[in-house]
Amino acid sequence: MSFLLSLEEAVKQGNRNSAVSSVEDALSAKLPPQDILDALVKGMDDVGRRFKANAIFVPEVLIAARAMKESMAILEPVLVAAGIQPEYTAVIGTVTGDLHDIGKNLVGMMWRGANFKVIDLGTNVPPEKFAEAVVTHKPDIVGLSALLTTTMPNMKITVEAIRKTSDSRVKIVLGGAPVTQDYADEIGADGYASDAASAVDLVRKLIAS
Amino acid sequence: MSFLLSLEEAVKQGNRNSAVSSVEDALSAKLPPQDILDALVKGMDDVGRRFKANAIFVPEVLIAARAMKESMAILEPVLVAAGIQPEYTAVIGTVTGDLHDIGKNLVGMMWRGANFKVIDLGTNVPPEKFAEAVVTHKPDIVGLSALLTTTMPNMKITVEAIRKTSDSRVKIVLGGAPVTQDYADEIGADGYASDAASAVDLVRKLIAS
Amino acid sequence: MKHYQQLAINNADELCFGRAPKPLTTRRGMVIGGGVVYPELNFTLPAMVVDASTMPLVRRHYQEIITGALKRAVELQAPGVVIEFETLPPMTENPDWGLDVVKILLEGMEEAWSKESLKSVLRVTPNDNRDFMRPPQMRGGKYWEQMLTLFDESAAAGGELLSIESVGGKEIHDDALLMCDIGQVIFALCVLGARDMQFLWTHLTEIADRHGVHCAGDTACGFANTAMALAEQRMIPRLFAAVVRAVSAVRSLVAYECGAVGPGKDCGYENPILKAITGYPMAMEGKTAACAHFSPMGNIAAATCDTWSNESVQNIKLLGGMAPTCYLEQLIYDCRIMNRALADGPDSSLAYRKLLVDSDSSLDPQAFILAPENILAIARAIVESDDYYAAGKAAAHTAISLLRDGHKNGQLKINPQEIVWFDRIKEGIESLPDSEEAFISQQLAQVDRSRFLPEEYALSES
Amino acid sequence: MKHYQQLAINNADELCFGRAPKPLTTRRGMVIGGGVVYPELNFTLPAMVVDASTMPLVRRHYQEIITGALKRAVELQAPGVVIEFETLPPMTENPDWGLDVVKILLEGMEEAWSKESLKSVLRVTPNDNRDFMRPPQMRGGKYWEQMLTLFDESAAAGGELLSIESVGGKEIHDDALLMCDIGQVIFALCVLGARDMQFLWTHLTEIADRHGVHCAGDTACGFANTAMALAEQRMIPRLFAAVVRAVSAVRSLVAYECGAVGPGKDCGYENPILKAITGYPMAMEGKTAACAHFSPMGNIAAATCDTWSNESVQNIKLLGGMAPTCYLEQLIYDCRIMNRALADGPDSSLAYRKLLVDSDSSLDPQAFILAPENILAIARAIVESDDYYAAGKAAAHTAISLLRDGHKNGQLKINPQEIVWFDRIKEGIESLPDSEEAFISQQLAQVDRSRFLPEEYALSES
Ligand SMILES: [Zn+2]
Ligand SMILES: [Zn+2]
Ligand SMILES: [Zn+2]
Repeated sequence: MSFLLSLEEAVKQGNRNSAVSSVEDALSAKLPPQDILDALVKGMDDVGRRFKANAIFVPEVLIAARAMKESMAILEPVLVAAGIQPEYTAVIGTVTGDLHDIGKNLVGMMWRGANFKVIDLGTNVPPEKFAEAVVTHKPDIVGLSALLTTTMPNMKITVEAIRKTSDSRVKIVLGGAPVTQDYADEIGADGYASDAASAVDLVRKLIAS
Repeated sequence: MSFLLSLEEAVKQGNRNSAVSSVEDALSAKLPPQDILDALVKGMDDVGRRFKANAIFVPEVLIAARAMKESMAILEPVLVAAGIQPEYTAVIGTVTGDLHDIGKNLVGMMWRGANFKVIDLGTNVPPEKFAEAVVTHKPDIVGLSALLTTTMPNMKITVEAIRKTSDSRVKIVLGGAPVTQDYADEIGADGYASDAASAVDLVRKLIAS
Repeated sequence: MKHYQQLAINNADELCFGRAPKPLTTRRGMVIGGGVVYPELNFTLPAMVVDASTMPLVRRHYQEIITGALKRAVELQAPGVVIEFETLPPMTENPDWGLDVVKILLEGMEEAWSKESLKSVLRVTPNDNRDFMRPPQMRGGKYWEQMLTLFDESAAAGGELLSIESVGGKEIHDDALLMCDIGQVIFALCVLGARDMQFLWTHLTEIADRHGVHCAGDTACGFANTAMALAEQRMIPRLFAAVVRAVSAVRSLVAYECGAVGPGKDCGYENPILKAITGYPMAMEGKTAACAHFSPMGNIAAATCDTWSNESVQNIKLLGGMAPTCYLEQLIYDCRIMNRALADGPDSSLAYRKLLVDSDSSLDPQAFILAPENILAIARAIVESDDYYAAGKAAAHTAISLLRDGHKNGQLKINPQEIVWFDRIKEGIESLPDSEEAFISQQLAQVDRSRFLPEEYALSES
Repeated sequence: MKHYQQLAINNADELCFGRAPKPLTTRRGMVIGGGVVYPELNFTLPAMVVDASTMPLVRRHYQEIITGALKRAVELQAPGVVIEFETLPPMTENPDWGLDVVKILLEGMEEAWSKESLKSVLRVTPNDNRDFMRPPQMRGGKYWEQMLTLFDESAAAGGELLSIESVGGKEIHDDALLMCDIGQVIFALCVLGARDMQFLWTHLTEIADRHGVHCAGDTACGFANTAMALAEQRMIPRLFAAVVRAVSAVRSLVAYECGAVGPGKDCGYENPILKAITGYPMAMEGKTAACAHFSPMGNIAAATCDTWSNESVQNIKLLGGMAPTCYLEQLIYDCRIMNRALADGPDSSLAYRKLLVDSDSSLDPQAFILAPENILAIARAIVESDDYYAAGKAAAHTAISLLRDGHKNGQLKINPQEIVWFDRIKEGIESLPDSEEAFISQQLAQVDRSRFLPEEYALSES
């Protein structure tokens, strides 16, 4: 098996030791860093697909994600040197007044698995902080989460704050129990995902459009 | 028993023959037309109160209303000659696209019982027709009814059409299954009644304010 | 046309949920009335206008409804699901729009079937727009044509169960209710309503036969459910609403005489009477239709159901999920209990039926007449009558007698202000003429003639 | 502090809805657990911001909710109603706002009592804001002070049942769930959670005693219900969620050890275990809480309930009426069936309980462990343990063993992709240290220490 195939396999299995050593082998063999990255992403893609098909659960995805993360720690300097950037940058957070964490974390996990650079602002994040992060990180995507009917209105304020920054390119997507596609349309967000598994496809579709 | 007391009693009992002859007696006795009217309204008020307290049902109210109506047929020319007007004029109708009748009819019944002049535009009434009626009849109140979630939005359009007429004094009130106080506030209506029995109080409160 | 002269179910113990003497098998193998109660999901749009410009959004809503609901049905391992699509007025007026939605629903159902083996069947219920004309034109004109087109195209597309809440006679019935005039109620239901049903359901049977689908049934929704709603708001006596319910069975029965085979439509609380007469399975709704209307028959309505429905709920988000999905979950759990009892055998089913019946029957007249023995008594009065008018009178008379006896012997509680209505209603019934002919002339002389066109009901002046 | 060493209910036939060995009598004479199941209504605001400027609108909503719901309860002749007010975060942060709403609700309840003789009782559930600080400050600071103020003032105003969904340990538990790490789950629930419960409920008991009201109970909502929600979305195995549920009973039990007397809070699906141990009545929720969350335990949750709740629904309009009123109607009908069965005697109650249990128990692990025999087995494992850690381990071990046996002998269906988790979970449990001391050191070395402050749980470094 080639280094790249075994790397892909190691990520699928969530075997971090094997993943790390495969990356090291591939780097020693002077394989192009983009190819090594592609193998990692391919492995995670497969994990994501099995997760979406309900064949595996979150812990299995997290284990694979950890293998990917440790591999990336070695690979990243090489990618940077080669001028290769993550596909997309995303900022994510739960809006002000709301402490709910898990939905946001799951989306972050899915995005990282798709090799997005994810900046997690945490929970109870005021609109200004989202706007600042947009200015600082120039993300392609901002993900907003809310679980309460009484904090959902803060999504509107946050969208307004983000739209006021100079970055008009950024796509804003929403998620959380009280949120609907109608609400996303109403407040001028770009998209809505009803579950973490569909959050990657949503973003890819939005950016392509 | 005085003519006026027996008139009041006849209305309470829904006895139209007795009501009519009491009005005739009172007129022959040259009692002031306002006093005769007050006796009628007092009788109907009592009926309305018993209805609100669930002591009697709609058919009993309708029978009393019929006694009042026949009495008014005799009294009205005298009132007109004396320059006495009905307390309020109301226009009522079900909005366009909606055929539901009963709720509107019950409100009309309650308002007539309170001696409002009621112009019933029927069901499936377009916004223009409401606006026209406001111009023509100069009502104090317009009542809009809708029973479907898909016709409720026509209340908004109707309110806008009415507000565009020169008559800024008119109070618009809403009723119907999908309607709420929040919705009334949102579209700039003046009030909302959750049932026919409270529609009289609502209007009196609105006009007083 | 069939005329029922005896009951399909004579023994109260055989009038139970989940089992009908003449079950209906769907294309995907659901056997309705064959020992399993199926959930029947109904839904509508949230507050929005339906027109050409909003149709993309309308489609998205129905797409979301069917996908979300069936996904949950799979999770909960439902044995099958009936989906009812009741159109909104513009969707019957523009049959293409209605058909669009029919196809979206059928696609969602096909996907759940092919991927997850979830059985389902679509009931299509075009909304009856004929009274958009005042007075209504019942036998021709654009509203009639559009409605038949939608029935025809829906059946061709795969809509397997055809239903409607037809409105013939409603133009008279609304006022009859507010006046509690039992004569006009019988005129609206058993003269106008029954004649319109004959005309309408003969046409629907033809359409169903042409496409190999089923006429399911009609409901007195605009009549007896309006009475129920008025009674819940204490506008009219509950006693009167109960009597209207009994009379309404005469009208709804006509669909089966013309060829319908069930399941009768959910909001027909008169359906148990029709099940006893025809032996066909029936949809019912009760507590889990509180999203659509309050009801005094929340449990007892389930006692004889073959599908169990939520009547209608907007596609809006509750905290748990979209409302149609939430309600499907509730229906599935209600059905699980009945299906468990059915699987345990007749003793268990009857014991559970008894709980359902006893929990409601003493608290409200409308519930009381749905106790199995009372259903049979009313059904019997109907089949033993010679014409619809006589049947209506007999149903009304039987109902008020059952209620009076029930009250006398302490089985039925009545609000004190209702007591006077025992006599009023009874006298109202007893003062009606003997023959249908005399009755029709009497009513034609009394009712507001500006409201309806006798010729639209094949009524000639006498 | 009491420590339960034996069960209040030893015989599965005595673990049934409507009857608890130690019923609770309210000021207006409702006897919870005394032979009648009461509906328990919950509600929340529609989408809106809560701040000083919107408080008039907030008040109007609660006013509308209580008036509309109790009016319907009178119509339906409910034997009594429990009203639960769960505050939203700003209402605990501004205790005056929370208290405003408490008073509005109490006034509505008083009016229904004085005018219509409708019995009701208020459960006040301040929301636990202590984790607005990260890491959470559990034993002091403004969030703690505000919360105690609201409890105190609500009790003084007439809030008779005090509850909370406390969050001690949740800062560790969320990640433990996503990793399906049973060790961290037990650490969060039985070490952090249990210690926080002791501290918190000692204070609440003091408040309740001062005002002559009752500590009702806590729930593992943020823990085991999060697990349930994740399992429903197929994020984590249902088997794991079932084991978390069993462990969560150890934490929720602490409230009763500190003086709570029930009814345990609705969303605690671990409550049947606590009823078996303590003998106190319990609130439960199931299918009729689909408005708030989906659940695989829609019917079986009712099998042992003493009040029956809808968990939460926004004050929005459904077609039938405002959603809280619709849900109260549904709850009342659910309760009517149980109360009918109770009135018919133990055979009837047990027959209905069997239907509720059998309709769900084979379809999901979380439902399976709620079968009365399984409840007793888990409860027994808990009371036979020496400390919370041992109890958590024993509960987990008993649960996974019951599930494995159930699956082996065909009583429990499991999705194929879950099968590997039998071994994973079992091995996870068996690899844990014997003593609590060893366990705590192990966990303190493993968990993300930036997330919590050991001193807030009176945990010293070892
Ligand atoms: Zn209907
Ligand atoms: Zn319906
Ligand atoms: Zn909860």
